[in-house]
Amino acid sequence: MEAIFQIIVSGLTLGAMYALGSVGLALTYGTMRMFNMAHGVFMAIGAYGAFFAADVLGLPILLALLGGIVLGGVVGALLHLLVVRFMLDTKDFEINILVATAGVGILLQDLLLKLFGAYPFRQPVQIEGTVELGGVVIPVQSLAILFVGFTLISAIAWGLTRTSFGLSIRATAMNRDAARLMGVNATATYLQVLIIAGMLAGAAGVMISSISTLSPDMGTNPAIRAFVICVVAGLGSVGGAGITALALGLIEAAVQYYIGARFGLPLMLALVVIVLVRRPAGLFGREEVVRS
Amino acid sequence: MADLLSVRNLCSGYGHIPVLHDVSFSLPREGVSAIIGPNGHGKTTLLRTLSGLNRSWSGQIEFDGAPIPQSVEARARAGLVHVPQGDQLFMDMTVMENLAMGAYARPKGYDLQTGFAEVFDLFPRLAERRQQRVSSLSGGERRMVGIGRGMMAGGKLLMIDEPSLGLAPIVIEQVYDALRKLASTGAAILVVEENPSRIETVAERFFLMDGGKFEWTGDTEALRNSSDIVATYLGG
Amino acid sequence: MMNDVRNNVVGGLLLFFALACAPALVGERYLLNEMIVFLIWASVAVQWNVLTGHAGVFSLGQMLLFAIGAYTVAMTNTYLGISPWFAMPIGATVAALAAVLIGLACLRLAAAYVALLTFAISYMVYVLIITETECFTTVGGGCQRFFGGTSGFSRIDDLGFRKLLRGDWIVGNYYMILGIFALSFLASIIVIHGRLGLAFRALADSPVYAAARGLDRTKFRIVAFVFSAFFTGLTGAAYAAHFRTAGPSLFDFSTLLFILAMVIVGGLRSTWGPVVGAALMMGMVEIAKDMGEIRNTMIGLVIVLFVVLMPDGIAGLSRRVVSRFRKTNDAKEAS
Amino acid sequence: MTDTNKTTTMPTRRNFLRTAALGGAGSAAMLASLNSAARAQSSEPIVIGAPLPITGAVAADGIEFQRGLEMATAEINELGGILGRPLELVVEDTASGGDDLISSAGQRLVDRSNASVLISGYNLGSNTALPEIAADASLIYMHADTVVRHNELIREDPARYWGSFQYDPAEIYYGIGYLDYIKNLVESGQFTPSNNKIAVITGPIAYSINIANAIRENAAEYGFEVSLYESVQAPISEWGPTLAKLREDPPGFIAVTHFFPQDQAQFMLQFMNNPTPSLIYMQYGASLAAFRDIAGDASEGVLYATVIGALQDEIGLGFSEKYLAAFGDNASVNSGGQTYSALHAYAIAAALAGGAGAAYEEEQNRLIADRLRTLIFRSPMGTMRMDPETQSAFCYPSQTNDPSLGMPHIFSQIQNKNENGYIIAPTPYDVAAFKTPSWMG
Repeated sequence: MEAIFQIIVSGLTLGAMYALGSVGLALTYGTMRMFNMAHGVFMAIGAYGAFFAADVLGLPILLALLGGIVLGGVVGALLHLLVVRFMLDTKDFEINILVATAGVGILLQDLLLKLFGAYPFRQPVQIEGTVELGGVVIPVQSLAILFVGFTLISAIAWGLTRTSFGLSIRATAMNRDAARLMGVNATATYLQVLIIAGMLAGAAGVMISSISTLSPDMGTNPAIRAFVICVVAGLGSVGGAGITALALGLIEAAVQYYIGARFGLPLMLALVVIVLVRRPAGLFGREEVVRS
Repeated sequence: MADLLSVRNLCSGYGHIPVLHDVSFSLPREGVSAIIGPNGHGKTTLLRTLSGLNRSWSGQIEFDGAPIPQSVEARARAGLVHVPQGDQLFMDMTVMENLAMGAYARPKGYDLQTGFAEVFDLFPRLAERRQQRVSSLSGGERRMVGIGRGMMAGGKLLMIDEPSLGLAPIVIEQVYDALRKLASTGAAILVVEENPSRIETVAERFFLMDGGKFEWTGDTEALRNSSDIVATYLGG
Repeated sequence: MMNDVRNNVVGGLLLFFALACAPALVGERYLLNEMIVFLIWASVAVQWNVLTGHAGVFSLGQMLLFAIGAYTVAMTNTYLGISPWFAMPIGATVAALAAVLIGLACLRLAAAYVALLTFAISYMVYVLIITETECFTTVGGGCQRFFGGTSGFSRIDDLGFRKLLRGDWIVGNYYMILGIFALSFLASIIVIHGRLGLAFRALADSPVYAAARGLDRTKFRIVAFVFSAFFTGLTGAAYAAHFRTAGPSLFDFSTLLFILAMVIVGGLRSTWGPVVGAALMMGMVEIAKDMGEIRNTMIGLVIVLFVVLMPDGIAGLSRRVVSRFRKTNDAKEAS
Repeated sequence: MTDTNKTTTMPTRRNFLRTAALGGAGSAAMLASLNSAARAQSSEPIVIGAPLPITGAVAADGIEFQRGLEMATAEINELGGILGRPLELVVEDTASGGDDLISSAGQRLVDRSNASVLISGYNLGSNTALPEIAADASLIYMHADTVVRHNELIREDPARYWGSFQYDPAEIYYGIGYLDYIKNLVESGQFTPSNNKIAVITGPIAYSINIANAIRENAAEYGFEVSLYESVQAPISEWGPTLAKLREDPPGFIAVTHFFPQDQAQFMLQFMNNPTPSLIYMQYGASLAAFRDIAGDASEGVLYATVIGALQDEIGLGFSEKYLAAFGDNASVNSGGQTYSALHAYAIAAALAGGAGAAYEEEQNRLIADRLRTLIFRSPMGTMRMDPETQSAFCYPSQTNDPSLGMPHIFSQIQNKNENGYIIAPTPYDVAAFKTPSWMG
C-alpha cells in the first residue's frame, strides 16, 4: 500500500515535470508547425536565470522563479524576432526551422557554458523540507513542482479556450489565412506563442534543475521526452500533452517499481510506437493525417 | 460622398504568372455588386488581392477614402471583410467560437450577443448547432457559418466568394435568401458568382470578368439586355 | 532526362577522380581521416536528400539505419568472426529490411508524424541499447553486453590494409570509403533523374493526378525509404569498418542534426546540394576548431545564418545566380 | 582544507617554487636537477596534446583535466621544462562523444599540433580509439579511463600498444576493494550492520556495471548476500520507486555504482526522508563538491572510494591548496589531480630518457615508455607504478601490500558537508576514523 502511494507521488512529480516541458513545445508546434530544437536549452536558460537571480543577486526564491520564467520568455521573443520571423513563409519551413533552432540551441548552450562553466550547481530556487502523507514522506519540492505545473498548465488551458487572445492563437493554428482575414496579426500571435512557450520552458527548467542540477545540457533529456510526449498526445494538442505527460509519469514510476528501473523509458517509447501506428494522429490529436 | 472602394490599374498573379491585368472599378457605399464570369479568369484572385492575401503587383486601391493598409489583418480591421472560397473555417472550433472570431477586430466593448442574435436570426439552423464543432457540420451549414462569421465583423464591405459553390440546389436557395435579407439592410456587399442567373435578382451592379479584365459592366437591366454578351463569355 | 543523368554522372566521375587523387596530394593522416568522415556524412546526406527532398519522406530515423549497418559489422565480427568485407553488404541488407518494417508501420502518415515516429523508434532502440546491463560474455573481467551497452563494440577486425600498406593503411580505407560514397551518389543520381524520380515529382506536384495515373504513394515512399536505407546502412557498415567501432554515440542527436544541416545548407531537392553542404559544414567545423574557445558558438551561428539567409541552400542560391546570369546574357544578346 | 585556503594569497615566486615542490613531490627536485645537468637541446616547445571532453555530458570533469594540465605545464616550465625545452599545452575537444570525435581530436593533435604525447583524464566512447592513434603514431598516450578494457588491450597485443598507459587501476578493483573494506569494517568491530544484505544499484555505463557485477559475483565469498540488483537509467532524478523496493527489504549495505553526482545527491535527499538502517557507499560522484552542494546535510555519512584521488597528507594537501587557490573553491581536486600527476610523471620519464620524442619517433618514445613502465612516481594521488603486463597502475591494497608501490584505493567518508570526505582507509593514508552515519544511530 505504501509502495503504491509512493509510486503515485513519484509518478505525479515526474509527470508534472514532463508536462511543463511538453506543453510549450506542443503549443509552438500546434500554432506554427515549428519544432523548437532549442526548447531544451531554453529550459537550461530559465534554470540558470533563476539560479543567477537567487544566488548572485540574492533575490527571494519566488522572485527568482519569476525571473527564470521571464528570461525564458525573453529568449523566446528573441528567437522569433531574430530567426523565426524571417523564415515563416519559406518553403520547407517545418524542416528548415528544425535545423535553424538546432543551430540556436548549439549557440546558446555554448554561451551558457562560457558564462557559468560546467560545474553542476545546486538550484537554490526550491523549498526544502518534507511532509508526511499516509505513511509516505513527500518532499515539499515535489508538491511545489506539482503545484507550479498544475497552475501554469491550467492557466494556459484556460487562456486558450476562454479568452479572445487564446481564441486568436487557436484560430491562427487552425487556419492562418482565415485568422488574418479576421484581423488577427499572425506574426504578433507567433511572437506571443514563442514568448509563452519560452516562459513555460523557463519554468520547466527551474523545476527540473531543482531536483537534479544545473548544467548547460540539462535540457537535452527532458526536451527529447517532451518531444515524444507531444507525439503521443497528438501534435499540437496542448491539453493532451499535459494529460499524456501525467499518465506517462505514472506509468514510468510503476514500471520502475514492478518491472525494473531501466525499463521505464523504453516501455514508454514502445507504447508511443504502438499508439502512433494504431492512432496516427495521437491520443488527442484530430485526424489531419494524409492517408493514401 | 466618395466611393467606398476604388481600384485603379490593379495587376496581380501567382508566382511569375500574371492573372489580373489593369483592373479598375469602384463600389458605392451601399448595395450588392456581383463579379461574374467563367472560372479560372481571376475573380477569386481579385478578392484575394483586395483583402491582401495576394500581393498586388501594381495599381492603387483606395478604401473608405484612404489608401488601403498593407497587411491582411489591417485591411480586415479597416472594415474590408472577405469571406473566402471554400469557407476556410476554424474546423476544431465550435460554431460560436467561429462566430466570435469573426468579431475579433471589433472594439473591446462590443457585445457578442448582438452579433450572435443577428446571425442566428438569418440562419436559425446555426442556433441549434451553436455548440457543435464546425467539422461536424454539413457543407451548407459550414457556408452559413462562413457568411455569419463575415457578418460578425460588422465591416464596411462584405466580400463573399462563390457562396453557392459545391452546394445542393435547395441549400443554394437558402443561402441566397439569406443574402437577399442581408442586402435589404443596405449593407455594401460584393459577391463573386460564376452563374449570373443566381445573382441576377440579388445584385444591382455587375462586373463581367474574363481573362483577368472586366469585359463588361452594367446594372441589372443592362445585364438582362446583354444576355448575348454574357452568353459569349459564359458559354450559355 | 537522359541528358540530365549523363551530365550528372559525368560531373560525379570528375568529382570521383579528383577525390581519388587526394591521397597523392594529402599526406597527412588527420586530413585524410577528416576526408573519410566527409565522404561518410556526404553519403548519408545524399541518401537523406533522396528520401526527404525528392520522395517527400521526412525521416529522423536515418541514424538508426546507419547504426544498423555499423552494428551488423561489429556484431558479426565480434561474435562470429565474419570479416568486415563480407559484413558490409549484410549490414546494408539488414538496414533495408528494417526499413521495410518501419516503412510499413509509418509511411502512410503525414510528414510531421513520419518524422516523429521514425525518431521515436530510433530513440527507443538507443535507450534499449544503453540501458542493457546483462553481460552476454565476460572478457578479461569486463562485461560485454549483447548489443554492447554504453561502450559498444571496438577492435573490430582491420580491413587488412594495415598488413598490406603498413603506415599508409588509411589510404586503403580512404579508397574503400570513396568507393562506397561513389556508389551511393551514383545511385542517387540515377534515382533522382530516372523514372523513380519522375514518379516522386508527379506525386509531389499533384497527388490526386498521380493517384489517378495509378501511382501508389505509400508504395513509392516505402521504395524510396528502403533504397536510401540500403545505402545509409552500407555507409554505416563502412564507418564501423573504418573506425573499427560501433557504439551508441551513433545515435547522438547532435550528429543527426549536423547531417540534416548538411542537407539543408546544401539545398534540399537538389542533386549536388548535400555533397556541397557536407563539404561546407566539415570545412566550417575545421576552421572553427582553430578558433578553440568559440568553436561551438561559431558553428551554431553559421547554421542559423545559412538557414535564415538561404532557405533553399547553396543549390538554390546557385540556381538563382545562374538564372540571373543567363537572363542578363539573354538581354545583352537581344539588344 | 578551508583553513589552509586562507593562507594562500598572491604567491611569491619563492613561495610558488616551494609549493611546486610540494605538489610535484620529490619529482620536482629530480626534474630540476636533470634539467640543470642538461644543456638545452633546443628551444622548440614540446607539445602536450590533450584530447579532453571540454563540452557535453562530462564537461565538468573535462575542464578540470585541462586545469590540471595547465597547472603542471606552468610548474614544469618554471623548472626548466624537459631538458630545457618548454612545454606547450594544446587541448582538443572530444565533446563527450563517440570514437569518431575522439579519434579525430587525437589525430588532429598528432598531425596538426605535432603533439609529443597524448594525455587525458578519461573520455567516453569505446576507450580504444586513442590507443590506436597512439600506436599508429608511435606515441605515448596516458589516460585514466579506469577500465579493464585497457588491460585486455595491452595483454592482447603488447607489441602494438607499447605506448598506452592507464595511470590508475582498472575499475574492477572497486568491487573487490569495497567488499574487502566492509568486511574489514564489520570484523574490526567498527560497524555492526543490521544484516549482511547488499543492495546494488548501477547505472548504464560500463564502468558502473563492471563494478556492480564485481560486487555481485564476489559478495558470497566475503560473506554477504546481494538482495537487490537494480539498473537505473541516467540521468535519474526520481528515486521513489527504487527506494520503495529498498524499504520493503532494508539491506545492511547499499552500494550505488551509478556515478553521476547530481543523481546520487537526489538519492540521498530522497533516502533521508525515510532512511533504512543501511550503510551507503557511492561510486565516484560523491567525491565531487557538487554532490555535497546539492545533497547538503543528506551528504553526511556517505562513503565513497576512488582509485585516483588526492590524498590528505602533506603532498596531497599541498597540491589541493594550490589547485583551489588557482581555480576557486568549486574546482575538483580529484579530477584535476589526475592529469596533473600524469604530466609530471611523463616529464620525469622523458627527462630520464633523454628528451621527449615527436610522433613517429618510435625509438625515443619507446625509451620513454620503458621509463614509464619502471617509474615509481609519488604523486599527490599516491604512488604511480605501472604493472608491466597491463600498463595500468598497481592498486594498493588489492594488488600490493606495500603502500609505496601502488595507487591507493582510498575510502572516504563525508563527515562535514562543507569539506571533502575524510580518508578513512587504507592505512597509512587514513586521516579520520569511520563514523556510523547519523541515520543509523
